[in-house]
Amino acid sequence: MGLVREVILGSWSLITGMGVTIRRYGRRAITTQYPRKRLEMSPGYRGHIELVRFEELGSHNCVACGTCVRFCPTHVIKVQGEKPRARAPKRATLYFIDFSHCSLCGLCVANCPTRTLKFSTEYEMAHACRWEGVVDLMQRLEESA
Amino acid sequence: MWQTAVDILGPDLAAIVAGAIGLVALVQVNTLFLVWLERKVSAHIQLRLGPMEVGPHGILQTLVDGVKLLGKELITPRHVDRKLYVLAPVVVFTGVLACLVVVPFDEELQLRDLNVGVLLIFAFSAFNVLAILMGGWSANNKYSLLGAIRSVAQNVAYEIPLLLVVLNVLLWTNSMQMSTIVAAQSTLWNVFWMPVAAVIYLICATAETNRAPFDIPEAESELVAGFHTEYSGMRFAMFFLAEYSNMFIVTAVATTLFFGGWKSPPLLGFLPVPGVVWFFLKVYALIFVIIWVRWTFPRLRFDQLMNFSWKVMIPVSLIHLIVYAGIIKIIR
Amino acid sequence: MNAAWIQDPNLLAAALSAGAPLAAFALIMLLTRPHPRLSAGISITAIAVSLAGALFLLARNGSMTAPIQVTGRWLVSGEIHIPFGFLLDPLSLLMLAIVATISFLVQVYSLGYMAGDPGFSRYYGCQSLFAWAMLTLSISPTMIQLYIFWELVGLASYLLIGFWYEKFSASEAGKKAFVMTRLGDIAFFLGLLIVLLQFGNLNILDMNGPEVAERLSPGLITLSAVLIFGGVVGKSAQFPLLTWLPDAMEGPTPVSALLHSATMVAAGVYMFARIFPFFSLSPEAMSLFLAIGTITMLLSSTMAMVTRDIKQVWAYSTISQLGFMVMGLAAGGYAAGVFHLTTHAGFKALLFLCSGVFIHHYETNDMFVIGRRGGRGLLIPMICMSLAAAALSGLPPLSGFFSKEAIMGVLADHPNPIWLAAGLLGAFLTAYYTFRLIFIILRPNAREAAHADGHSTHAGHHGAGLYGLMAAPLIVLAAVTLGLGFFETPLAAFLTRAATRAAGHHAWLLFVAVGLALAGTGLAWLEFGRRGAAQVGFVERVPALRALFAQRWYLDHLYRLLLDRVIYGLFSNLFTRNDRRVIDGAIDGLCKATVGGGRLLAFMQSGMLQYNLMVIFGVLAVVGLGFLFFG
Amino acid sequence: MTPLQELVDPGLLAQAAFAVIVVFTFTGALIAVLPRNILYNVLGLILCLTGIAGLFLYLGSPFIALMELLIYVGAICISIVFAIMLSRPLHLSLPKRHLPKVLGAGAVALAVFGVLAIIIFRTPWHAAFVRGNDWSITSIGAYMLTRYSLVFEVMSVVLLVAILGAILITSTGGRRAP
Amino acid sequence: MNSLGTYLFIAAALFVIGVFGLLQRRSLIGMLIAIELMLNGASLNFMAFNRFLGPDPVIGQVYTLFIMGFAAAETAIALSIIIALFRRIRSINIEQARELRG
Amino acid sequence: MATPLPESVIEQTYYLNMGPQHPSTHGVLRLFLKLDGEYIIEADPVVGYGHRGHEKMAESHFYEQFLPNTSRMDYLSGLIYNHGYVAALEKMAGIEVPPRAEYIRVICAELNRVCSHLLWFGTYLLDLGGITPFLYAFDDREQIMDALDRITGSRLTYCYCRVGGVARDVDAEFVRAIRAFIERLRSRFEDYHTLVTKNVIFIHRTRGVGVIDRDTALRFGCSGPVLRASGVPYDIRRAEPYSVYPRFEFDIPTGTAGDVLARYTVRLQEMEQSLRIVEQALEGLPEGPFKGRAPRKVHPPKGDCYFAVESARGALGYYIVSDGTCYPYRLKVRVPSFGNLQVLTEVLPGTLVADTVAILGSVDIVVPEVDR
Repeated sequence: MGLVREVILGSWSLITGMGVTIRRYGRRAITTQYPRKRLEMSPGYRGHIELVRFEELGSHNCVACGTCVRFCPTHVIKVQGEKPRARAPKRATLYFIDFSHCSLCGLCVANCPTRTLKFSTEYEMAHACRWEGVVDLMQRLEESA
Repeated sequence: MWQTAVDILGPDLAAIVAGAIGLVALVQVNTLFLVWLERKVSAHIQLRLGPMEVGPHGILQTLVDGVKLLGKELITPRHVDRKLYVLAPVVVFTGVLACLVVVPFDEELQLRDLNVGVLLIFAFSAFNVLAILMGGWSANNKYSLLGAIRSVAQNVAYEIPLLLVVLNVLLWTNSMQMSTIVAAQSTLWNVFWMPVAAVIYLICATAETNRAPFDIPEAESELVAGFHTEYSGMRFAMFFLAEYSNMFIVTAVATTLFFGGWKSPPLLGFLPVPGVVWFFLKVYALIFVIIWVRWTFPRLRFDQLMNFSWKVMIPVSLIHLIVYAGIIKIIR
Repeated sequence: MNAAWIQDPNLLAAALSAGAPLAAFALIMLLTRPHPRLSAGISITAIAVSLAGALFLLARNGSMTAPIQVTGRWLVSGEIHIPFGFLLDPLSLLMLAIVATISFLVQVYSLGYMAGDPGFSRYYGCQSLFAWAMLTLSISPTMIQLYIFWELVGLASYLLIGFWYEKFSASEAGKKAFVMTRLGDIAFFLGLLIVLLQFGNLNILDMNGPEVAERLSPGLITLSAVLIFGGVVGKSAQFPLLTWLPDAMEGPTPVSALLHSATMVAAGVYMFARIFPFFSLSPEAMSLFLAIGTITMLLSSTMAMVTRDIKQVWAYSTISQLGFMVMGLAAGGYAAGVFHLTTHAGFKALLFLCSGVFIHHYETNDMFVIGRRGGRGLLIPMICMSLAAAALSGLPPLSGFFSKEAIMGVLADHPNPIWLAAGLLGAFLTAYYTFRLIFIILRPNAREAAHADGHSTHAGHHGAGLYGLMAAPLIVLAAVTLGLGFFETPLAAFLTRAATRAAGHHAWLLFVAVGLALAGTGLAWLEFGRRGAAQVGFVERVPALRALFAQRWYLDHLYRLLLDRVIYGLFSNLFTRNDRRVIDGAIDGLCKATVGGGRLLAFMQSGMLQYNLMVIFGVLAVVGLGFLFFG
Repeated sequence: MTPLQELVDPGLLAQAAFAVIVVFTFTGALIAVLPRNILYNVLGLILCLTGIAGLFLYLGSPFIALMELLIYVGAICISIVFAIMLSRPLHLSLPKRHLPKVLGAGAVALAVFGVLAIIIFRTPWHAAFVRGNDWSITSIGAYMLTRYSLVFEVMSVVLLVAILGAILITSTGGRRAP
Repeated sequence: MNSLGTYLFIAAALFVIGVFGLLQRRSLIGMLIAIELMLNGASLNFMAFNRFLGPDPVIGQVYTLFIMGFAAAETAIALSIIIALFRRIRSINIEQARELRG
Repeated sequence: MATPLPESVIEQTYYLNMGPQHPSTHGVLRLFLKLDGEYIIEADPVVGYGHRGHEKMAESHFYEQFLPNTSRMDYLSGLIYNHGYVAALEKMAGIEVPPRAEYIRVICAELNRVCSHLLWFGTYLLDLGGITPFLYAFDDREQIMDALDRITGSRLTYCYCRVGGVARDVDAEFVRAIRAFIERLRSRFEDYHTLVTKNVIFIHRTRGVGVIDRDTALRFGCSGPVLRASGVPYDIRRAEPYSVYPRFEFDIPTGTAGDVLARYTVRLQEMEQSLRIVEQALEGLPEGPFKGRAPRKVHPPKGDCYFAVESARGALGYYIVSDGTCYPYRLKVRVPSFGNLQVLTEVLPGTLVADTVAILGSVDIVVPEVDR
């Protein structure tokens, strides 16, 4: 008796389960056909870091203080700066980041004294070679101009 | 009068050769289509799109995959039993081809209409089991062996209820000839007459073809890939072909035995549609159900699978057989 | 298959009453094993259906003139057609009714007795199997069908006797019953084969018909009758295969009641009655049967005089009553034998069921203990048991009296007076041991009662409900015991279809028999019932006799001996003798020859199967060649 | 109809197929007996049985041929393979050959074959005077249920007993797992 | 091809190969396989006689079916005996199974 | 004459390496199984294939720099790991956290828990052979990920918490998205129950399988859903309340059977409870700063500190020893999966290979967390 009841109840549960799946059958797909359609990244998205262009300066405001270099847990940032003139504040001339090691913690952005670092929304960073992950922020800044 | 081999081989040699070529082609094309169907159906059930790139809606995707498999290196692991390892994918194919010989696609479209057609299909299904055993054993891999053993136990267990329910149909139509069985269903399909048998048949057929939720022999979460873990390239593709062809065969048999074969559905007889279309429509509808089931349920455990066969399917099909035999006896 | 049979109420009732227990058995075993109450319900419903069918048939065909036989084809092998079906004649109808009644009562009774047993469902399943086998046996139209169900009865009884299979003695007893009855069955089967081969037909009606004597020579009839009677010997526990029955007491008491009254053992006598005309064709065989019945009766009566086990007493009494029935039948008293079978079924079931209440209550089989613990306090069983005991002893006006008198009458008609004497002695002994038991329970020895442990308050803990369940069948059976005796004449008329029982009434016999029974009772009272009686029987005062009786005349030892000496000893004997001679140092050469022979044998028996096979095939080839060229 | 048909005589083709089948049968039989690896033996047996099924086809009974496949290949051989695989040591321990034994067996087998061959040659075979013509499965079924019903039932019982016996013999009494 | 003798020879050869295997193999399963070969030789004989000589073409087929049935029973029992024996003597070598030897 | 086989061959047991690369070991875990047929006689989990030395790494980084590591130990509930770590630091250095920050942390942690359980639900069904629920669960999970992506900027390995607050404030859009998600998920549970929980195959696969009784669970130091499924209502959020959890009403679901089904049920109910918490937190989300006053580098006083939070897998504890500098002297992480994994040696013997997968999946191991 118990067995018969179990078989009937079990079959019913299977049929309802199949009902659930077949109801999904006609619905719109939730996946995106990626290369055909592209995604819009959210404003908070963390790509690699990027230098902020300040309108008033017309350029970045990195003073090559090295805070970001010190705070970086994985030591991926290289900054070099020089004084354009004597007694003038130092300005960064080279800013590299090895994105292949970056853990996107955001400590550099959070601790930047001049707030000249931000996250990019770049998300297509596939490389064939690990050195291609090295991003030259200065160059990107110039290109974006 | 006794049939000689000449009768069976037939005088129309050319027709045989053409038929054989046709069957091989059918197996290939059918598998390509079924794989595509499976991927598409599963994708839609899972709110995805599935293959979309090669051809319209990815219909050529499996063809491309096949070409890739053809081009792959045939890896033979070091400690395998080479002879059996190489032979297994061939053996798995013989059964498939033999079974297709008697499938009636249309009134005239049948390679051989043996008077023991149903028997032939079940006789040759043994080769499938055999190939799985050979493949699993020769690979010298514990997962493969476990998969093979499971597969055999499962096939043996589910063949019994399968045969028992098929006996119902044979009793009812009084023949083992596929065409006669179809002809007997011109007014009423057998499925209306014995729905329980049809359901049991489909369940057992799913188990026989190692499909989910009975895909114990190749349960990927337990046994990696079961008996064909060590196979790659075209050899793997042969197993793959055989699996999908087996699916086609069991559904084709189901169509013939229960769903009226190439006959049009009741009330739709006026449509000028050739029988072969109806046949394939029915087969693919059944396959759709099997695919749908696969993508809905979790897998059974091995002992539960066996229990289900021995404690539920076999008694039920036995009782069914006895009851129907009684009914048939009374009716006649 | 035509549907006509459905419309015949006779056949429908027969099919229902025989088939219902089978359906119950299947249902219980397949589906309802986890639900004991449901199983019991199914089983009892089924047997109630059988009972209703049997009574209906009895009522409908009470005045039948010709037997009704319906058969279907079952097996056809060459020339031999083996049908199955129903044969309804007075004897089978009576048997059907008896079996259904007793089974029904026992099953109701078991509701109480077996309550709470872990194997409750299994028990009822086996009961149903048993009922089915026995009912179908009763209405078998052919000896083959009878034989098949005969064996099924054996199987079911094996299952039931060994029901408590965890108990070693129970499973042993089951095996013993099975094996010993099988010995008889071999003979039975051989006998059937002889008839089948010579006569070509095993239909009961044909076997009882006149052609048998025409087609079979008298010697062959005697041989086959004796062989077939082997089955009776086994099944009905006749001498020399009688020791299994007391051991079979290991089963639950309701089972014993069922086995002893209406079914298993009665099957033997029933079979005797079934082809009584066939047996009657051979006077030699009949006298042999008479002797066997007599020996059985006396032997088992003596055994019953010394045992302390309440159930064993009834077991021995069953054997002796069966012997009595066989005597009656063998002396030509067809109606008397069957009548005794009927009445015996009633009062023996009653006896067992009553003892069952005691055993269930006091959880012991020892009559002395039961007496000491206040067995007489259980009023209904005590009264019923006394009644049944009186019936067993043949005291008027109970049913046993009438049936015994009928058999005595038949014996008295026999030319040889020794059988009558033996019968009377048996009646005396029966009364003696029966009342020995009654008195032991009724009047516990004061001296021994002093030792009574405080278990007398033990009673009543099983609850009144169960007791009521068990008591109800007792009362029904008691009524039967009281009343059945007065139906002797109509029953005999029904059985023999004519008032053939005209032969002399021996009035003196009535008084002698009753007197002897009373004497036995009196002796029992003297030794057991009297105030201050020592409760030691006269037999027990003679140690040798006591041992002889208690050891069942050393029958079991005899079997053991036979087994050891004849079967095991057959091969080893030769070597044993050789050894003795070697020890004597008399014949050295023989010793060497023996050792050498042994070596040779050992070489042959190397276990190297393939070399043996090689030799076989080689010899085959050589012989084949020989035939080809020289043959 | 077709040029191909004119090229090949169907009778010849059937004969060629017969030869192939016989070769298959004997190859299978030899593989079943000669190699030491038991699994190969079983597979050889399967090959041989398939060949025999083909011979049955030539003998006019497709039904028996398919039953041969169904029962022998599908049940018997698979169960043997299964037994070999399940209990590992059955194929791990391969007893070495024993030359005298092989020679003795060969001699005996040859002798038996010689005798059989001579018998086959020397016996004049006479066909039955009246020969039936009914090859249908229906009549096989009818015979099984009438004339040979007893054998049929006995066989059923034997099968049942064999299954029960096999279970009894091999059961280790309870579950193996701790 | 279409003569009784051919089939009888094939059957005899199969039988003899079976005999050879039965006598020569030391492994029990090997012997079982050889026995199957012998049985098949026998059933081939039945079928051949049935085809060429027998009065009723059904009887031989029925017999062949019976042989198959009994072969199935035999295999089941034989395999279980082999496994039981293996548990006992720790080997499938038939020559180890001889406790009778003095 | 062939000699009898040695005992090792006769014994029908054999060894099977499940993993380190196997479809259902969820990472590089290796199970060393001794099998008899398909029955497991002994099971020995071998860990360490993914060892990266997080704890040692901490000693060479200053406190803040260790933040990204935390979410990489348990990549499925990284926010809870973040939370635990900064809470430990705050406790040690005595830093105040504004209430809005605490609320945001709790919201994120609970969403992360739901996210983790959803992933577990999907992959667990995958282990049992059901593929479709996996995709459905991922569909739901995607909503959480999108919402979290909006405020944290990452989808898996978050680094969102900061000492004294969080890295970024939440906006109205986030609140709206989460509210919508809660509604959506609640309606989706219906389907999950129909598709999975009530499915007869699923029930047969899980009921009575892999029973961890109460004593065993306690003895092996299990925590989280594994412990609660064995009938111990122990949850850090209630037992040692932290953050703003005491302000919320929620139940601690427990099971009694201790089997796989109980663990499944507990996790599903936990998701519903988490949704309740998030709902309440969104109701009471206070205005104010999302980051309090905190030094740029934390200098905890000399001493040590242990702080535990309830991760999706159980009790997660940080033990920090400080020598007064801005580098930890020693950092020890007590991870829940390790304790949960050990039970396998006790539970697996006697089950089938198929059950191994079911049991292993049911304790929800994250192997990098075990290996660290």
